[in-house]
Amino acid sequence: MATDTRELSVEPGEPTTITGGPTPIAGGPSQDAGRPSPDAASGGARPHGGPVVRASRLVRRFGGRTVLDRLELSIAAGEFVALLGRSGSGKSTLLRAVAGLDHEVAGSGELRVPERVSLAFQDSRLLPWLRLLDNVVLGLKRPGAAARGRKALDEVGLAGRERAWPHELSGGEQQRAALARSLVREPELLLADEPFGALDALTRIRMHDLLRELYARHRPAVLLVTHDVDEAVELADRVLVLEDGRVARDVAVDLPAPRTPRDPRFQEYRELLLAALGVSPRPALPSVRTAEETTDDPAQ
Amino acid sequence: MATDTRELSVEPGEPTTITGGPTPIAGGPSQDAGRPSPDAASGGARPHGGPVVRASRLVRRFGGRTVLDRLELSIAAGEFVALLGRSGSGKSTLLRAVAGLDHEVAGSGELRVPERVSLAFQDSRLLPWLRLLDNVVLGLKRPGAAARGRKALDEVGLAGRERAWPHELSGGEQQRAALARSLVREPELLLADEPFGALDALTRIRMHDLLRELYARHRPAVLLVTHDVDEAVELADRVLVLEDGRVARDVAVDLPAPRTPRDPRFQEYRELLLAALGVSPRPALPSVRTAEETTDDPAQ
Amino acid sequence: MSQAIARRRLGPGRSYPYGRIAGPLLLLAVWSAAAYGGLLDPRVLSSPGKVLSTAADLIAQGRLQTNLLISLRRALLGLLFGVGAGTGLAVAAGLSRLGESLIDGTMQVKRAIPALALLPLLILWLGIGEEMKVVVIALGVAVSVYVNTYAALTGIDSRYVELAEVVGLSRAAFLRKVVVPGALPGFFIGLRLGVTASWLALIVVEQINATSGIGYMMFQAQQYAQSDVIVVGLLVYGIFGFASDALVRAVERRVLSWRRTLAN
Amino acid sequence: MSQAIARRRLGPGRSYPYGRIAGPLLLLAVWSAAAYGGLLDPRVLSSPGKVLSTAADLIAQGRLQTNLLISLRRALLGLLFGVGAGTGLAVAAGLSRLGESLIDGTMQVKRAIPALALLPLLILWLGIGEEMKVVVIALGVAVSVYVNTYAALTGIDSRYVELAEVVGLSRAAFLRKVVVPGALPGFFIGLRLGVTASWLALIVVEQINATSGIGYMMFQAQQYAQSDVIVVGLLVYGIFGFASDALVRAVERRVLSWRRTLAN
Amino acid sequence: GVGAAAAPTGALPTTAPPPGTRLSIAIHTTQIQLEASGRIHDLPFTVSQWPNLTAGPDVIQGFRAKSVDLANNAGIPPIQANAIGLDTRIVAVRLSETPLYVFATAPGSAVRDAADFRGKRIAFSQGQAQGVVVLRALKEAGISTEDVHLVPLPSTQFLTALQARQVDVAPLAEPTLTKYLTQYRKDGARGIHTDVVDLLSILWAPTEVLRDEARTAAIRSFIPFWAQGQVWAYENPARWIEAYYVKDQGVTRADGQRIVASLGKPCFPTRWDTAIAWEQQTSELLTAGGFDPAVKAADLFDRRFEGIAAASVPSAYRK
Ligand SMILES: Nc1ncnc2c1ncn2[C@@H]1O[C@H](COP(=O)(O)OP(=O)(O)OP(=O)(O)O)[C@@H](O)[C@H]1O
Ligand SMILES: Nc1ncnc2c1ncn2[C@@H]1O[C@H](COP(=O)(O)OP(=O)(O)OP(=O)(O)O)[C@@H](O)[C@H]1O
Ligand SMILES: [Mg+2]
Ligand SMILES: [Mg+2]
Repeated sequence: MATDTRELSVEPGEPTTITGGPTPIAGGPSQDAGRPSPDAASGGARPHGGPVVRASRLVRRFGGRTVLDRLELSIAAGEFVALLGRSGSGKSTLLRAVAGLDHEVAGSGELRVPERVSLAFQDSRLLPWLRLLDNVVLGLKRPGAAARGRKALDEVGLAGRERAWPHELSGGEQQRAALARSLVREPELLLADEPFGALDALTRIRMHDLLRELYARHRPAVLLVTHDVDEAVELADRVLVLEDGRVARDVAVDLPAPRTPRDPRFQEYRELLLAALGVSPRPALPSVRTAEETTDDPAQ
Repeated sequence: MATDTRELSVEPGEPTTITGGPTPIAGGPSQDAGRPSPDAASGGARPHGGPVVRASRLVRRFGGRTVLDRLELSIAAGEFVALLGRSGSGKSTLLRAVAGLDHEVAGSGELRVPERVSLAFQDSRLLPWLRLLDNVVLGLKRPGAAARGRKALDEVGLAGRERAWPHELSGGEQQRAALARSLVREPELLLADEPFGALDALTRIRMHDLLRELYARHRPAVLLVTHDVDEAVELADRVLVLEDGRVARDVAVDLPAPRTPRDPRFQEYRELLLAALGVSPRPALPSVRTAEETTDDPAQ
Repeated sequence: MSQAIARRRLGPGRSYPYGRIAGPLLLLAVWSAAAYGGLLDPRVLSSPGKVLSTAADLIAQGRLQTNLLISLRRALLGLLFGVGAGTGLAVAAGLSRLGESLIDGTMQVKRAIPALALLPLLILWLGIGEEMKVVVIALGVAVSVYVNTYAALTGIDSRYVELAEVVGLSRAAFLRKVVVPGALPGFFIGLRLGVTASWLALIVVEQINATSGIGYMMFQAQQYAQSDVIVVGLLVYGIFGFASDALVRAVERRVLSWRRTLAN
Repeated sequence: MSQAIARRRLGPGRSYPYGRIAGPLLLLAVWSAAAYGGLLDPRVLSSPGKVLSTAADLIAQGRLQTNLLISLRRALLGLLFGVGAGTGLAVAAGLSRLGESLIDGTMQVKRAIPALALLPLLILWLGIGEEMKVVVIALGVAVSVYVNTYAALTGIDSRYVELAEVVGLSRAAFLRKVVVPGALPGFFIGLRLGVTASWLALIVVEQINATSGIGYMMFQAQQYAQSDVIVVGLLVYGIFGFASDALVRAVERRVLSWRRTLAN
Repeated sequence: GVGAAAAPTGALPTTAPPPGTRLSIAIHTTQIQLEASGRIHDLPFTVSQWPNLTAGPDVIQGFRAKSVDLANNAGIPPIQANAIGLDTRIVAVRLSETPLYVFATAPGSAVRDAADFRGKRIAFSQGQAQGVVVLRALKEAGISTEDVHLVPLPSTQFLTALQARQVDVAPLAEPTLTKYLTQYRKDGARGIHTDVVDLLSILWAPTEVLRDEARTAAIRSFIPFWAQGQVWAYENPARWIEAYYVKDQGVTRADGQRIVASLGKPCFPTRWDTAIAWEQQTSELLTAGGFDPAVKAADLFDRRFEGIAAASVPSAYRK
């Protein structure tokens, strides 16, 4: 597998394996970074190789604010990682850095990413002057691109809209088009920034299935940003929680397929992650007061 | 209360009260359109007057496709209505029509809306050339606008970012800024198009609380588009499901405050609505196959 | 049967069919009224009737057509080279910092230099034949196209550039799929200015060693105090200006049909 | 200690400090090399030394400064009125269909008409004094500003217009908050073209009843084929063009700091 | 100025130019005259092109660009060329003794004769023949340039400036003069005739061309065609007006007749002394006005060509 190794710094530092948050969670699911976990979707063994993404000591500042603060990240080949975090915690910033789009990000150590990276942006970012199909196949060179684009559009439920302009699509349709664009190029590393945020429940389920299917077929490494904890637990091998510019939680999800929220262990993961996000899922939904009193310490 | 009455058509037709979907749901919560329901947030009685929004036979076509098909809608003063529907079902189209932005929408009968309408767009739509605070107070005339804008920014968790440019905000921050812009003008009718879609769980809860608080204070009529059924059941007096260009389901949510998902009746509403959206919530999460086999008939 | 409902519009609303012609027609009407109402001294500006009859004479003699055709050829050639050069330079300057530093400042200097002052140099290098004429026209066109295209190009939203990087576009594909369509709105403004510039340059170049052309015709008319012919020339310029602009706009509307703007 | 990491960039990357001056400097270098290397016939184009000494003479005689100051005043006045008129017309045409139909076509016709041909009419109406000069300059400026501003204005994303309608902006606030800032990028292009246009118009207007001004100086030099003086004039124009453009750009960069584009 | 040292020397070739000799001649009228009289094919050399350049500065540019070998202008351009160091020589001279320019007055102006010019606004295009005419008229009327307002204008704007009453007096030639007077006589415009003439019409070439034997021979052989062409035009005014003014220039027949009438009879001097003196005077006028450095007029002429034009025409056109 072709990889780009980019030297980040004059200060040499060897890549380190990331460890979890400061305090291990007592009684929760095992924290298990980097270790291969069984395939959630197909149940088959995953061909986890060496890390396909390896970043160490990533730092990104905007003005005075440090958004990524010596962040460590490593994703194995074929691993499905979900990334959670508060709004504004730096998830998109991290994705842009990993995709190599951030020309100002700095760090020490190295950043290794594969060559074929796909990024589904948080905003769908369709080129307004290209029709839908052209947007989806943008940059695809091989013959049959159009046919594959058509198929991808069909898969995301946009068959027949090939010639629509982006502005003629609803929010969710645009999001699905952007997803189709990411998937159609069969990346080695798929970065997806809340790709299902604007979708209704049914469409979301279909998109999950689509992603799972594609994942089963090509085994890309995936880094999926989501705000939906259920989604994270359902899809990912490993869930990271970003906080204060670092990976504050690194939770390996060890559940058999098919994963269902009715599984009590699913709920356990769910609660662990919600707690990590500052939400105490029970009792019920907290009011403003209680929400503010909730600290970020899951041990509370 | 000042209202705009707009004649839609040369073919006179008096506004009609909307009735629910074609088949009343047996055993489900009562379908109860237009009838005042007790206040979910404060438990106080709501000052429901005559309908503040009344639209009948709204029709909107794009090219050959009919997106709104003789749609009937009526919202009472101070009523909180949630709008569900598949991606592409026409929710945003309806909101734009109600807000009077769609200069091509046609219908017979009339469209009555109050004068002070706020619309939080699905895309956050901040003016890129205005700093955050200026975006929030855009169009506010009264003195003290800046102070109120600052307060609103504080409430949505963006205190200290007043002078940021929109492009310097994360997706969720932009969404919250747009929400602040909608709320700060204390509308009589608040239209909000997935205002919480890009927010993490905790921030979302805070925004729910904020909305509830504002709602309790000013009693606007609210039409909230969401993909989150829990959110709909938790916040709304009435939930509409848009399908095939019409209001296919009109479900009055009759639950006491504070509403909690642990309430079995909450779950009942939830399942009813998920079914209306084509998702059978149990058993577990359906695969593509089962999702496709699910019909839209909730009686199934 | 159905009617639009709308909030108070801030945009300009639906455009009138053939709306743009109203202004020029009004001007014509004012001119006619002033001329026939006796408000306009015919020695200062001839009446429309007089100008039309002069135009008819010129057409009958074949002068107008011949001159127009010859000028059109020069203008089109100049336009062609000018648009090509302007666009090429804009792309080169917009996409590389080296190009920018070599080209952009030079173009700013160039465009500040009056054609009249450059003429002697161009004559020295290119002589007084057709090449010189076409080059002078092309230079004027290139500047208009360059400035607008370069600005549009450098003004392309950086998010689209990111997208292009992420989907791994080659430089050529980046040009084709992102830069060119993204800069088209600006290019069209440049083109519209360029078309007029090509036509205006005729007045200058057709004073030099020309025996035909609309610019020559106007120049001669000035020499011989044929004010009617001058006004005919102005009319031709006006009509051409309006028509060519309408043409470019029509193309623009088709090509930029993806835009959702205040105007449509 | 830290270093940028990046995917292959498609954008032009970081700009060179003072990058734009490179092109003009290179031109100067080539000119010097050619002149002193004997490749350039001094009768065709004087050497930089000769031109500089001519410039020094002109400055010693006080001619250059006086002429420049007088021209600058005219150009600035014309620029002021032209920018005002161009912007006002663009707003009127962009925001109402009535304005559009009356103004836009007329402006297209106007801009196709050569200034030289309009001159007689303006002289009849305004005489040959300073008013006429300022008006001629202003007309040229107005056209540049109008075309770009109008295009930018009508090109404002309709989603922002919707937003303005939804938050209930008054027409004045709509102008102030949406239209003006949204059209500013286009306005700045127009302004940059307008600044140059004001300077170029001097060549035309300072032929009429002027005994001073840089345009007069150039015209005189041309009448007498004084190529040294012409080249000095060209240098002045070039320097002015570059400097004024750099100035407008600097203002533009500050005012448009919210933009995230290919260029920055 | 350029000294006589640089002047081409040696006897003028008397033989026909060698085959293949080419000249670029910027004399549109001669081209039409030769075409109309059918003599165009008798030229013993090839005319590579007939550039249509008339204005002095344009011709000077053409010379410098080596696009033009021979041109026909009034007396001023050679002085201007000399002032900027472009070495040229006059090779033939025609005298026009009828005044070409008449001083038209603005409508309602009180000016009745040249003596009234004092204190008035006079249109003045300094680099052009019209400019010298003004200077000469003032000189003859004994008025200093200080005592009038010389309004700098290109001659193309004279008419407009009169109409707009922005000047009191401007020198106009035909057909503009008649047009103006016809239209504005009733408003009190009038023409003031003086005996100031624009005496010289000269044939001139860059010295560099005259250093070339073949082209010098060609120029020599061309001079008679030039002179005879004008004689032909004078003798066949109807054909001339038709061919040139009507067909080529797009002027009405009436205008053409007026122009031709104002031009008078061509006259080619056998001796150039008057011409040189005139040129010297012109130069001094320009210098006195502060417009041009002084030149030694004799250096502007290549006297080897003296009398060639005169010898080629009937004695009625000789002086
Ligand atoms: N260009 C910028 N200039 C200044 N601050 C920025 C810029 N881009 C991002 N930020 C700030 O960096 C922080 C992280 O942004 P980022 O977009 O990575 O958040 P996020 O985790 O993706 O949030 P969300 O879930 O809301 O999308 C935010 O607080 C944001 O305001
Ligand atoms: N300008 C347009 N031209 C053509 N079709 C359009 C246009 N705008 C919307 N549509 C279509 O109308 C349908 C309804 O769009 P709308 O935006 O109302 O959907 P929505 O319910 O808001 O969906 P989502 O949940 O994805 O935002 C979609 O299928 C969309 O493609
Ligand atoms: Mg984000
Ligand atoms: Mg929508």
